Amino acid sequence: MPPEKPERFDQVDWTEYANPTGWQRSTNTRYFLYSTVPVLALGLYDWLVVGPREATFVRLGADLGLSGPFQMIGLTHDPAGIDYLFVGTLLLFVWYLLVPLYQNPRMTRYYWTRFKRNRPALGGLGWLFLVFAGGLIGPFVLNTPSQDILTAHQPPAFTSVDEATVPLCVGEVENGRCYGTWEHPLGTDNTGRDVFSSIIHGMTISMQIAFITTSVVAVIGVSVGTVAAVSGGWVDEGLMRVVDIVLSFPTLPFYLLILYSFGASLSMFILVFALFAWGGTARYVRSKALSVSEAEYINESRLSGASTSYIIRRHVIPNTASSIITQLTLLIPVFLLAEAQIAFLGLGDSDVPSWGQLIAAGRTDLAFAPWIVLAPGIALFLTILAFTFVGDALLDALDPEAKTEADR
Amino acid sequence: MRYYRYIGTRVLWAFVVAFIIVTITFVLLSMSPDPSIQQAATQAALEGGDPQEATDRQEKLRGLDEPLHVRYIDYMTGIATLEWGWSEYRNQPVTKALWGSLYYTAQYSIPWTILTLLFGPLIGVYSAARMYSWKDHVVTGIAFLGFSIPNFFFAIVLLLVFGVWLDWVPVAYRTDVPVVSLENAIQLALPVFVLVTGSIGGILRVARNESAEFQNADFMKTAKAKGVSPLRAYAYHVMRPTLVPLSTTVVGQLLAMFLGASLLVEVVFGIPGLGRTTFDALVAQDTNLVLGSVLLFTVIGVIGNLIEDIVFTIVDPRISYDDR
Amino acid sequence: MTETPVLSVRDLKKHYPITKGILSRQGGVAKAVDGISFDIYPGETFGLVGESGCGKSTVAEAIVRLEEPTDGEIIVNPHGDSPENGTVDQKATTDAGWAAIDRLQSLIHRVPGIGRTASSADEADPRDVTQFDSQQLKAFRRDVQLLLQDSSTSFDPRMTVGAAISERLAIHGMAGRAQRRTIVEDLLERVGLSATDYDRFPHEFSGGQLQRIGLARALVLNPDLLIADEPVSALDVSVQAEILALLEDLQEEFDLSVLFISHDLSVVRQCCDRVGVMYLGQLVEQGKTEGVFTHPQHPYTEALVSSIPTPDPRDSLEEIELTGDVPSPENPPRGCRFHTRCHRIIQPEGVEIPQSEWRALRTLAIKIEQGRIDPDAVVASVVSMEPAPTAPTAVTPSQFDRQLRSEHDVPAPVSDPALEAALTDAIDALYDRDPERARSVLEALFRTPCITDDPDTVTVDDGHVSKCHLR
Amino acid sequence: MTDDPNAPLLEVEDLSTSFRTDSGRLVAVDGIDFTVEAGETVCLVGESGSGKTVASESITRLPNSPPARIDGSVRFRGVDLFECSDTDLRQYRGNRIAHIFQNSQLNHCYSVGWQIVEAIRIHEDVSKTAARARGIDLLERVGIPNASSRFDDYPHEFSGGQKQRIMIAMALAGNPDLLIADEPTTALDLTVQAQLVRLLAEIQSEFGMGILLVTHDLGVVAEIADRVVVMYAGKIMERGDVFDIFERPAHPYTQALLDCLPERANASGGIPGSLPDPTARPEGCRFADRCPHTLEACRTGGQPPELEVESGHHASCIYYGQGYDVSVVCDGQGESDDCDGQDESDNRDSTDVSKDRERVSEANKR
Repeated sequence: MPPEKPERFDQVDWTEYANPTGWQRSTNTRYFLYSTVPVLALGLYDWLVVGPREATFVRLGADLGLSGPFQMIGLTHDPAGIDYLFVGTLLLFVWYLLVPLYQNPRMTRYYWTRFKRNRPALGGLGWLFLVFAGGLIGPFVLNTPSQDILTAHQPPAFTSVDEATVPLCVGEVENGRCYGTWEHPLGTDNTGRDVFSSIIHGMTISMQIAFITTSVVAVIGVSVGTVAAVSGGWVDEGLMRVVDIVLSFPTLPFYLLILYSFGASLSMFILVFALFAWGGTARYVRSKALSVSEAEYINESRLSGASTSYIIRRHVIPNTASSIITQLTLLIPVFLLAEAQIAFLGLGDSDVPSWGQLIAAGRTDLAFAPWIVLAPGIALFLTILAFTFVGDALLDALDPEAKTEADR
Repeated sequence: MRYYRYIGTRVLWAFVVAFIIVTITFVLLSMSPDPSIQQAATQAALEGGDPQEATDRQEKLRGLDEPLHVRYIDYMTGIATLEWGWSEYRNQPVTKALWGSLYYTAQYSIPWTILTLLFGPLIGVYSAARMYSWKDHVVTGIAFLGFSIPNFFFAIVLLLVFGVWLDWVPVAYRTDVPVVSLENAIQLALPVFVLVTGSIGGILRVARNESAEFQNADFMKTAKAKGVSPLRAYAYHVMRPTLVPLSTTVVGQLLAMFLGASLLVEVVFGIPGLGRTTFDALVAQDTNLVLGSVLLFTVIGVIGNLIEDIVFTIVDPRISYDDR
Repeated sequence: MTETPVLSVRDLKKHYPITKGILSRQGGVAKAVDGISFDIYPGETFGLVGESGCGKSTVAEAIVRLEEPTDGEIIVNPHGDSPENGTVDQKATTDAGWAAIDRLQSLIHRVPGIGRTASSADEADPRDVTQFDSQQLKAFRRDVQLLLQDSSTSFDPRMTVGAAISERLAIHGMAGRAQRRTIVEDLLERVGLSATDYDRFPHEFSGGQLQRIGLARALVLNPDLLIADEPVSALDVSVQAEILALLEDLQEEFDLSVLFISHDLSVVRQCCDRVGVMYLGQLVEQGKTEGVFTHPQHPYTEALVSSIPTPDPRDSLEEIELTGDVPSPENPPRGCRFHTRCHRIIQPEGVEIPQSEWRALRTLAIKIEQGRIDPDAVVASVVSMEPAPTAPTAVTPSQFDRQLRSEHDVPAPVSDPALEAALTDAIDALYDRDPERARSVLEALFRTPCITDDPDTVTVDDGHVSKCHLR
Repeated sequence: MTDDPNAPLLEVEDLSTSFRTDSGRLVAVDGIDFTVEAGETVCLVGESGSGKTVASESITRLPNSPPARIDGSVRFRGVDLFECSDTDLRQYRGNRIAHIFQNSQLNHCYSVGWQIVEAIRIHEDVSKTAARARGIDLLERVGIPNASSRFDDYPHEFSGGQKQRIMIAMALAGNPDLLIADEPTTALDLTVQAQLVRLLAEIQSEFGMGILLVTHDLGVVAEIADRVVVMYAGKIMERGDVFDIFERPAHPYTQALLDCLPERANASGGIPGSLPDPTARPEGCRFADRCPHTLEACRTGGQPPELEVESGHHASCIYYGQGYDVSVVCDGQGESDDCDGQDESDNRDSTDVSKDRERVSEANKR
């Protein structure tokens, strides 16, 4: 370093600057890595130390000598593998989406004003925020709904059913009709589980599916797509042929085959669907990356001496990101729907209280207790609708081509 | 000439894809425990026999004692020669069972596909022409609703309303009515409606977005300056280029719908088609039939993608056959 | 000129392989740039002109090795012989830059060159860009900068312009964020913008402003040579003038050499000291701007210069019309590359017919030789001309002959009886669907140096060279 | 909608076109008048953002409405096109008034033959074969080699210059009385440009049509124009015949524009400043902010009326009105007969805007 820094470009003596070879990881990547360490550590601890029937946090509390405080704040949970994955993808989401948005307030504001114009999407975003918050906080606040055959088929608040359909009416009974109560705002199902808290727990499942599958699809799709676009030649050809196969894969029937052979579980569902859903994303990312890498600013950057990996990270991926995000947003409903379908067929993981599971459970009682089907059905419908609306608005708000259209 | 060679390559490639997917199913099956063997073992144990012996017998019966590559070759030749085994659950050859169910699936799939392909692009282009008017909002709103409402849920609700409460349609599907008859049309109305609402939204949306781009394209100005009427301009100059991007998504969307939603819809409406057969086979643990239907879905998927490729080459004159 | 050139391009070639079919068989090469040589001296502006597709942009890309040159040498001499008006610290800078390259050159044999054989590296000039390894290339790319035509696409839409400029400094190792910002803000002001523009995004600027920013970005590493590829083509004439004036000022201030690539001859004439004219990957003429424009030596230059529209309504355009299309660089014509369109093409010995007739005849002959005439299409157009429906088989040879000649403006008969006989013969052969015979008949007849021999580059006067048989 | 063959070919009066945008109303064309006669070439000159393209397209109401709003009147052989129904207007488009655009805007999905046949068959009830034969004729006329075999090729198989020729062929399909060519040669090579300009001139002498050429390329203007209309920021700055404009430019904007040309002796370094914001145009003369001769009076009121400089040569600049020293804006324009309209304008007894307007439109009709 020179003692006094030149302040004009023609005074710079370039020999004094060491020729940097490697590029430092960006700050966000560093923070992301730091923040995954505790999650990984806890996961390892869970895997190696905690017994199969022990709740992780109870054991952790005991090991750390903090059982008291842990109990006090209600930290007695036993996260499963999928929960660790979920937290990991959430961190990905925070460090690579939320923080960059915060760091670029001008751009964020610009996109936000464009996004805001789409009212339904704004509503959709609100609903998604509710689902997200509910899914994240709900399980810590509400207990897993317990079965009680006596309180089965309770009607939702403000409605009533014939007393005969209810084994034991929790609320008031007037004129032979059982009225709903706030104890079960959305009523109960045929085993007496509270529909409202089932839906809240279903939110967790939905969010897990949404975040994990999308992250896996994003990681595989973006890597394959950019590698194919950047390498070209036979690498490109080969990868695109793989994509062809992935795209031709009949995922749902194939999942049924797997399920038939290995049994059902939510992780298996996420795995199979994520592994066979990235084809479209990869193809899309490739075409976007190709068109971006034809842009002159890529050449400009290369000419200034930037390495290929630098260009990919700083120019190609940021410029394809908006299209990728849009595409992924529109992919999420597909996963949610698939899970619900499988659960509805009774082929899902019966331990997982998903919305599809609830719809399936209520189907036989549809004629006299429609809320069991309607409540989760509408929740599912709204969520898918919200994702679709948001995706559509993002398409308009983030697409640079649409931008020129609007500015014209 | 180059065109036919291109098509030839694509057909060949479709076979390769099918081959690879079938191989994957084989790997999967050979990795997993066969339910029928376990069943035999349990049966033997319950009946006081030797479970091990029963397992071996069952394995021999199914040819599982052979070395892996022999089994693989047998498997592949069996599939290639359409000898897909015997369905224990249906008590008939798998191919025959599938063929029989395909008959029912086709009855609602064909009208559904035709309706979707006909109305999706039309409404999409119409909606783009009236962009941001209330008509457009209504159309896109309905498209979004149809697209977002889970099909099986929608089917249940519709069946409840029209079947149970209003009693306009039969609740149980009847296989004894003639294909071309009012009864059949009535009982297929709901499934077709559910599927069309589900699939038309996506196609409509692509058609709307793409044609919105084309209706402001430069060549539309040329067409207008030539004195082309708006109707003709939309029918020829907007519709045609819209078909290019549309052709790349339509097949995918219909296939996804076919593989997923039709299964659900068949289960809900009780149509003894492919989806229902697959489901029943799964429940009845009929390996051959499950495998057979997965294979059939694979074949349909591969053919669908092939059609997509070919349609794309037909609609886009700019495609270079050397590039792909 | 006795100075050392900043850049010497020697016999530069860039051939693109053309692949065909799914197995990517190589089906020939497109000779985008086929052996061109020129020098650029310190402080001068060298113009490279030509029609689109002549390979002029490929030259730029090959020089900075955005495209790997197929053959040839590109010798750089970053410090050149700095003229006296160079500032002291600038001289220090460039000297130091050169020292860095010297140091790096000692590494050249340790780091194997990319895509280059070691044997050729042994004899090669150490300053040859085509032999540089990645380290040298990076240093070289500091000294040579490219300014592109369309600034609206040459900026990352998601980066502020300040970040886009200071990115260059960071890539070359300047880590201090504040220092980078100071330098860039100073530079923005010097190209006529304000320091506060640092935080604005490209879409907030007009085309002319963006071209200024592009200039700032190209200058930020203090290069010796600026390659400007159509820098003002996308701009309005008033903005064009502004940018050119700015470029001139900056060139003087920082002693820049400029390689100015453009298809706009009036701009080139205005701002270049010397100019090279490209046609189909070759330099057909080169010399001082005034010399080339006032006394063009090559027929192609002549045609180009005559096509410049003059903003004087009394001076009506009497340009030389170039017939035919630019041939494909994949299969350039034998002999002189321009002979397929040349209006001064030399007639064969013993033939003397009007030049326009000769030209039309040649154009038709070339098409027949290249098999580009489809007899069936000619028959079809005869049929479509007939008032009554006619069967294609009913078309007579004379109808065929007439149609073919009228489509190509060839008179009937041609003034020279020998040529007329040969042409009739060839057309008859075509009518009989015997293109081989047609070709051989014509080939035997047209023997002129333009078609058979590649012309040498001839010096006309001081530094003015032309590649034509006529000189 | 019967034409009056004695009426002027095209009369544009007080044409305004504005667009609804997010940042307010964008007035692209702000009340302009001009005429085009049969057989003459009028050039509408201006830089990007001057509104010249929008003005040319508004003649046949091409901009979509909304967002565009087009006011004023356009009379074609005496018929007011803006009073026509859409159906009637379509009888004019392509048939009587043809357009050519920049970058040959052909539909990539159809063969060029299909598009030419469409253009023919929209206005004429002819068989497909007949239309095809005529299409091939037209392609040959505009210089497409092997027209018959290339008739069924797609636009992407042609070069830029050839596509523009095809556009011209398509424009000729209806044998139009007026050809509106919007930057037909921009973005093409000089040699191709020259060929196209020549082709346009040839066609004009052959078909005797009026041409309205919209361009920013003054070289092309000098080549082909009979009369020139200079636009800046939606307003007309100056009009006159081509010699007036190039030899005795009256308006400071025209002078500055010509000085930007590298070929001119006193070439300048561009025009300082930038176009006024199209959504909020300033008071007074549009060019006041960039004009070297701006007075206080230039910044008040609207755009000055078009004042006569000499017969048939008008400039929208207050210096040509009474009480201003016209030599200020005429200095240094080289030729001695500069501003010879000076006396005339000084002698005028009226600064009445409406009279001036009348005079302008009279001059135009002539």
